Amino acid sequence: MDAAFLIAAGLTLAAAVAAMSLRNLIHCALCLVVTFFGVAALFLLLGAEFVSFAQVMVYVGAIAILIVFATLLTRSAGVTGEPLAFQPWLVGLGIAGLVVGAIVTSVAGSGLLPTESSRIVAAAPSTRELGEQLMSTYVLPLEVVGLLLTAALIGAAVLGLREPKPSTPPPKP
Amino acid sequence: MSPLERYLIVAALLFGIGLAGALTRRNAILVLAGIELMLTAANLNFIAFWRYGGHPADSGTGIVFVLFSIAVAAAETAVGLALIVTIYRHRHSTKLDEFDELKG
Amino acid sequence: MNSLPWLTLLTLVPSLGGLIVVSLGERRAAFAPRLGLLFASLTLLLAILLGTQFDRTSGNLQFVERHAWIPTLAVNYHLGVDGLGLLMVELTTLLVPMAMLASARVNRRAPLYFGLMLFLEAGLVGTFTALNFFHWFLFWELSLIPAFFLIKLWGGPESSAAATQFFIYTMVGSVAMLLAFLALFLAVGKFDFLELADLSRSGQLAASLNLEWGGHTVASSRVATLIFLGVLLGLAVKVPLMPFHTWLPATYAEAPTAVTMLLTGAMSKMGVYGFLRILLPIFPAQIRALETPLLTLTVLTILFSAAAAFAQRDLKRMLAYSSINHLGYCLLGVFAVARVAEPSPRLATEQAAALSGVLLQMFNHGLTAATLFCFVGWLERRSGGLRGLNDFGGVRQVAPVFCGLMGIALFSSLGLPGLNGFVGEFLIFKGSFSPATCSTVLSAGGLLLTAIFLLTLMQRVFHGPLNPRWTALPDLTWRERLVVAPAMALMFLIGLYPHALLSFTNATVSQFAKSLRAF
Amino acid sequence: MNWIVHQLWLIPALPFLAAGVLALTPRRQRAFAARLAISALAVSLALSCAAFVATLGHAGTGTFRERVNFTWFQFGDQALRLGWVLDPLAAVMLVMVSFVGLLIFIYSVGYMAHDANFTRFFCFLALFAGAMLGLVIANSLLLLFVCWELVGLASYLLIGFWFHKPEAAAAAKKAFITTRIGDVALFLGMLWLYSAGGTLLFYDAGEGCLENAALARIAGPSLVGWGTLVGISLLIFGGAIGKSGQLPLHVWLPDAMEGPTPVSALIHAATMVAAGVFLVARVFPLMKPDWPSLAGGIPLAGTPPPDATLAITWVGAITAVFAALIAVAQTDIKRILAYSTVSQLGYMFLGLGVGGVAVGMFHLLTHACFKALLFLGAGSVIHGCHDEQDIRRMGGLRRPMPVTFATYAVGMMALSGVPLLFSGFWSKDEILHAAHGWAGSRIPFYLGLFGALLTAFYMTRQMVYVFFGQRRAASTPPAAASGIRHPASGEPHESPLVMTVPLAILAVSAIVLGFLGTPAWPWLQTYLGADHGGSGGVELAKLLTKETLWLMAISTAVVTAGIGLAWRWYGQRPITDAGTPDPLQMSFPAAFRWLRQKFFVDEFYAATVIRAHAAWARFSDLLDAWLWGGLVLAVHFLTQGLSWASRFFDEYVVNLGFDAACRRLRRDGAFAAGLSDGKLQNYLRGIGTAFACLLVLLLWGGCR
Repeated sequence: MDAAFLIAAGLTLAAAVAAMSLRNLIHCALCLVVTFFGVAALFLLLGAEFVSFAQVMVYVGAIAILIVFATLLTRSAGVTGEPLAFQPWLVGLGIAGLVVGAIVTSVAGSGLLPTESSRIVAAAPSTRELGEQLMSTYVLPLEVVGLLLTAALIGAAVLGLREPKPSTPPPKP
Repeated sequence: MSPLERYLIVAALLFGIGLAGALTRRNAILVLAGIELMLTAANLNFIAFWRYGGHPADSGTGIVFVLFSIAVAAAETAVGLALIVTIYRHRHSTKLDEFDELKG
Repeated sequence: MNSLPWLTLLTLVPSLGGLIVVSLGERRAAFAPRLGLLFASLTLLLAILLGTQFDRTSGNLQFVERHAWIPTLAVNYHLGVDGLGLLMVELTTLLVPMAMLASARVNRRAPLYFGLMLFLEAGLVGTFTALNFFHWFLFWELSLIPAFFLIKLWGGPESSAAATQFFIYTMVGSVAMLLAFLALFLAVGKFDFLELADLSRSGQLAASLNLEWGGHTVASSRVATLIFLGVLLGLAVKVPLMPFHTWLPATYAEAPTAVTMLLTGAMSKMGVYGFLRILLPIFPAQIRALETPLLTLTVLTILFSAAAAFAQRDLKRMLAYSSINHLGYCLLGVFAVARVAEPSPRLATEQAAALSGVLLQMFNHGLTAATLFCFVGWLERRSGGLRGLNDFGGVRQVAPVFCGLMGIALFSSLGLPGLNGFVGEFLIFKGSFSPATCSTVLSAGGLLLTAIFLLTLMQRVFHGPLNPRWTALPDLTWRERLVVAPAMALMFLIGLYPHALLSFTNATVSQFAKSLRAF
Repeated sequence: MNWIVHQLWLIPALPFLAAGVLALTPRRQRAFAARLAISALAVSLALSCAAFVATLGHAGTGTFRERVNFTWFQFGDQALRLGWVLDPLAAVMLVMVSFVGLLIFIYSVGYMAHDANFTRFFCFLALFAGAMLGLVIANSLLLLFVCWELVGLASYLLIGFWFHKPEAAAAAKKAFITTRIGDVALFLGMLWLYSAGGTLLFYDAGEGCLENAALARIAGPSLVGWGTLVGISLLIFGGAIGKSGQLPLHVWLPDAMEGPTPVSALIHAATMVAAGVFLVARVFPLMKPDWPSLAGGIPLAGTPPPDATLAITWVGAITAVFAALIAVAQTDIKRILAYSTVSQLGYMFLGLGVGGVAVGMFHLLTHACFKALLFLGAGSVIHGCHDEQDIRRMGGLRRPMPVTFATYAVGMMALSGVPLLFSGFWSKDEILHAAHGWAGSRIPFYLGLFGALLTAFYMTRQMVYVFFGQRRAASTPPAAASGIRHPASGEPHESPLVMTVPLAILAVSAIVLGFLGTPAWPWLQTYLGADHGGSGGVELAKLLTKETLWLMAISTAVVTAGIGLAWRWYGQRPITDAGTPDPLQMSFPAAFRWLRQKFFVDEFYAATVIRAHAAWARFSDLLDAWLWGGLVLAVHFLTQGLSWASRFFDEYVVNLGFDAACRRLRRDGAFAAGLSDGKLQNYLRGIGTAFACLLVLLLWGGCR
């Protein structure tokens, strides 16, 4: 068990916990950024450089920033005295624990996983190869994803447009 | 413990943390963030299996999959956050437990 | 033969008249009686013309109109009259104007009243001229509907219940009859009375009535009997034959007088007409098979109704029972005719006598009973709604003309020779005596019972000391005398010179009797 | 053929026509009415006489019989024929009816002078006469029946002429209905005869039902056929019983006294009751068929089997005595005569039964005259006493009403059978003679004698009561007295000429008529075709045979005894007070009570027949109301019950089940909807839990 892995994993998990539990949303967003970096490091450790950088760019560069913007737009940044958690939050934790437990148990007890001896480390494909594959084998999924992204873009734009003033005041919840 | 299992367990923990956040936090944005964490955990699994899965023939599948996944996640986040902002505009709140318009 | 569609015209004129009169509306209600009378008289005129065109030497159906209508269902528009139909048409068309005149004072919804009367007339004439079951049944039911509303809307205090009873009773009978005819249709695919009679005569009808039921073959005779019973029920309710008569007294008593006149005068004849037109030609074997119970019922009808009439205290109910009694004689004749099977010249005479008697009795009873109800109606109008047997007394002192004329009608109903009632009854009894001696002898008791209650009526109402309540009872007006004058004249005419009527039916009767014996 | 045969129909037609015209005549045309009716009947009388004369010419050469038949109507291809016949029987009846009728008509002008419905009265009288004349000339049982019924109608109208009196209305009804019982029998007999013989014509060139061909056809060569014949005869006789007031249908006749007196006279003398006797006489060949001529082929020929005359004889004889007994105790002047009529009709039937047509008809003719005389006399008395009818309140009328007294005395003696001079003696003697010689039994003869005794007795009693002694009008009547409505007022007076002249004429004929049929000169018998073995001339020797003399002596003795007894009881000690009980009553109170109450026949009928009829009527009505009506009601309730059941099933089973299911569904749906509470994280929790459970399941379930 090498130190790099431990550090990366520890950092990732710790940051994730912090991101999910801190009171201030901005802090949460920052911790989320750290988590994403951690994950990117783990990708690097696993030899997937391209994905690692894609991770950093998309998650850290786009998603985290989006979250920060959203936080600011919805003015949820300030620390209020209201409870953080959805009541009863212990149930939520319990469920989450149950899921983790189940996964971990299954991972640990599974005999299907390849053992270390059968480990064959394939040479990581170069970016060029990756690009060729994307443009040949996976061209259709790529196009679909492109479409999806376009749709999401338009959808987000439409949603974000300021609506014409409603004739009636919005109903109070 | 094999390297694969290690990664898997980290991914599981990460998933669990994301899930816990999504389940417990009131703020919609953080719930979205929790979901992002869960997606990331899944991505980690993909890469781990790509690395240690024992299928040498398909050299790029795992990576491509993760790339797509990231794209989808991005789209999801974009739409989700747009929704949150719109809702906020109407209700002046991002507290999820205050929204139950869709209840039966 | 004339190319004019006489019979269609006969049904069309009153129907059209009815439509026109109904559409008058409340504002022009004053015209309704006159317009209604106009159309009724027009129909009567047509009927009289029909009578003059009628070939008395032929027993065949005349003025036949026959057009295919719904070929797949073997439904033809088939009209025609023989002596029987003609007699009934004349009776109906005669009675309707009389009833209209007798009901001159209709205060409520006069256009509807007179319109319904005309519709009723159309239905009756249609029934008496139709030769295909399909539209025969249509008319049969059509006549029911105006009668129902006439009773319900213009009748006495209990009229609603009476009308409903009348309707349901007759409807049940009609449904049974309809089912029976559908069964016949399914078996042989024919609706035409004449064709069915031909089939029956040749034995094909009986042969084709085989029924498979759950693997068992039901004997065709049993099926035929079942069908026969269905038709019988429909007709027996209308006539009525005991024990299907209970609707009649209530209905006759509650209906407005003019409607009662039509009910007893014309509608009750539909039943007997059906017996003659349908049952006798199509089901002679079945009648013969059930002869004893049928005759028993007939005798019971005659005796019980005559006795029950004596127990009545309401003049209308009394006359209603007397009506049942008189139509019982008709059925006696019908069943006696059916009993004669073998062709012997002596029995042929009996058959001809009974058939002639039945026809005559139908006409006579229509005339007499309608006139009697007319008189009771006038009495009721004068007394302000009273018509109990014991409400009057000594009326003859203040209203001698009324009592004299009604007395004539009563004696006609009683079967006094010289008036119309006797000839028919004599012929029926003469014709029934040989084939059905026992029933005839018992039925003759009905003649006595009839005399008893009719004379009791005269004694209580006309005679005795004058009830001080009625010292100012007006006698018949001239208008009223004119209304009954034709009926009175006919009573004497038929009583003294029955040939006037019988000459129309003789050829029909001969042919009918011959075809019956041809079995 | 004589012209009169063809014009015979005019005889009934004229009175009918008069009746028809009078029916339409306004009430105030009184003189016109009387004149029209009387002249019509007078012409009829003239025609009848012409007819009678026509028949006389052939008296020697066998029976004169001419007929005209015609078709009344056709039914099918058969013809129904009617006709009229002129023979001695008809001719003599025609003359009698129109003669007596005419006198009664004339008399009525006086009697009814003050009645408001004078016109109507003559209308009905004319109808009555016309119907009777038609009945007489009928050559068809059907035509006879038609006229027979019209006679009944006319009697109904006339008996109930004073319809405002409840008794009159009831009596009219009773008369009509009682005779109708007989009529139904006659009707059935007619039907039977028609179906058995094939014709209703009496005489039709050998084919009529009274001629041998038809009779042989009916009787056939068997006893069954003979039975048919007897059955038909008995049924026809049933009609005669009703019309002629024989036991047991005699009850209407005394009640018929409620009509005006001329009507009573007409009914009792000329028309109604005579119709029954005439009917039997007319169809006598049917009643007593000639056995040998029919029995040609019958193996059991020999003594003829009993025929209907047996019944006729017995009914007649019993009625004669029965009614005479009742007459003894009556107090109403007309009722005494009424019962006397019943009794005399019994004699006629006895005569018909034992002696044949001639014997019965002889008595019918003589009786018609003297009974009309008596009734008109009684009417005169009633008229003179101002509508008093109770003989106990008359008395001493000899002096104020001499003509009436004299004529009444003639009638009384004729009825009683005072020997030699009076017609009743000869005709009654004729009957007794025949009864004495009857093969069947001697009892009818003795009954006849007893009846003669009673007749003499009650007639004398009546005479004494009415004409002798002194007036008793002033005193109060006994409470039990019946039929008293108009207390006498004023002095009795003789009736006007228009009433007394007919009386005188009738009195003369009551004497003269008897000589037409004495044993010495049995002209009438010969004329009517009876075989007396005489030459037709006067043979005094016949009168002097031992048997005849003996019988005449007996009947003289009987009559003398009757008159003497009555005189001893009533004449010797004149009754001075209307309230005094009858001497007979004092002697035999129990028997007298029975006689006074007419043997309780009316009460017996009231308790049996009438009550039975009422019960039957009520039963029928109840049957209608309860059984048939109940059945209908049951069907009604059954239908309603079914509808209720079906409604119940629909509402509480089907609907309720469905509702329950729906409600459950809605509740569960609400629960399920409640589960999806719109809270995002709850969903997420669910998914998570489910995922975990799934995984646990997979692990445990061993997805190896």
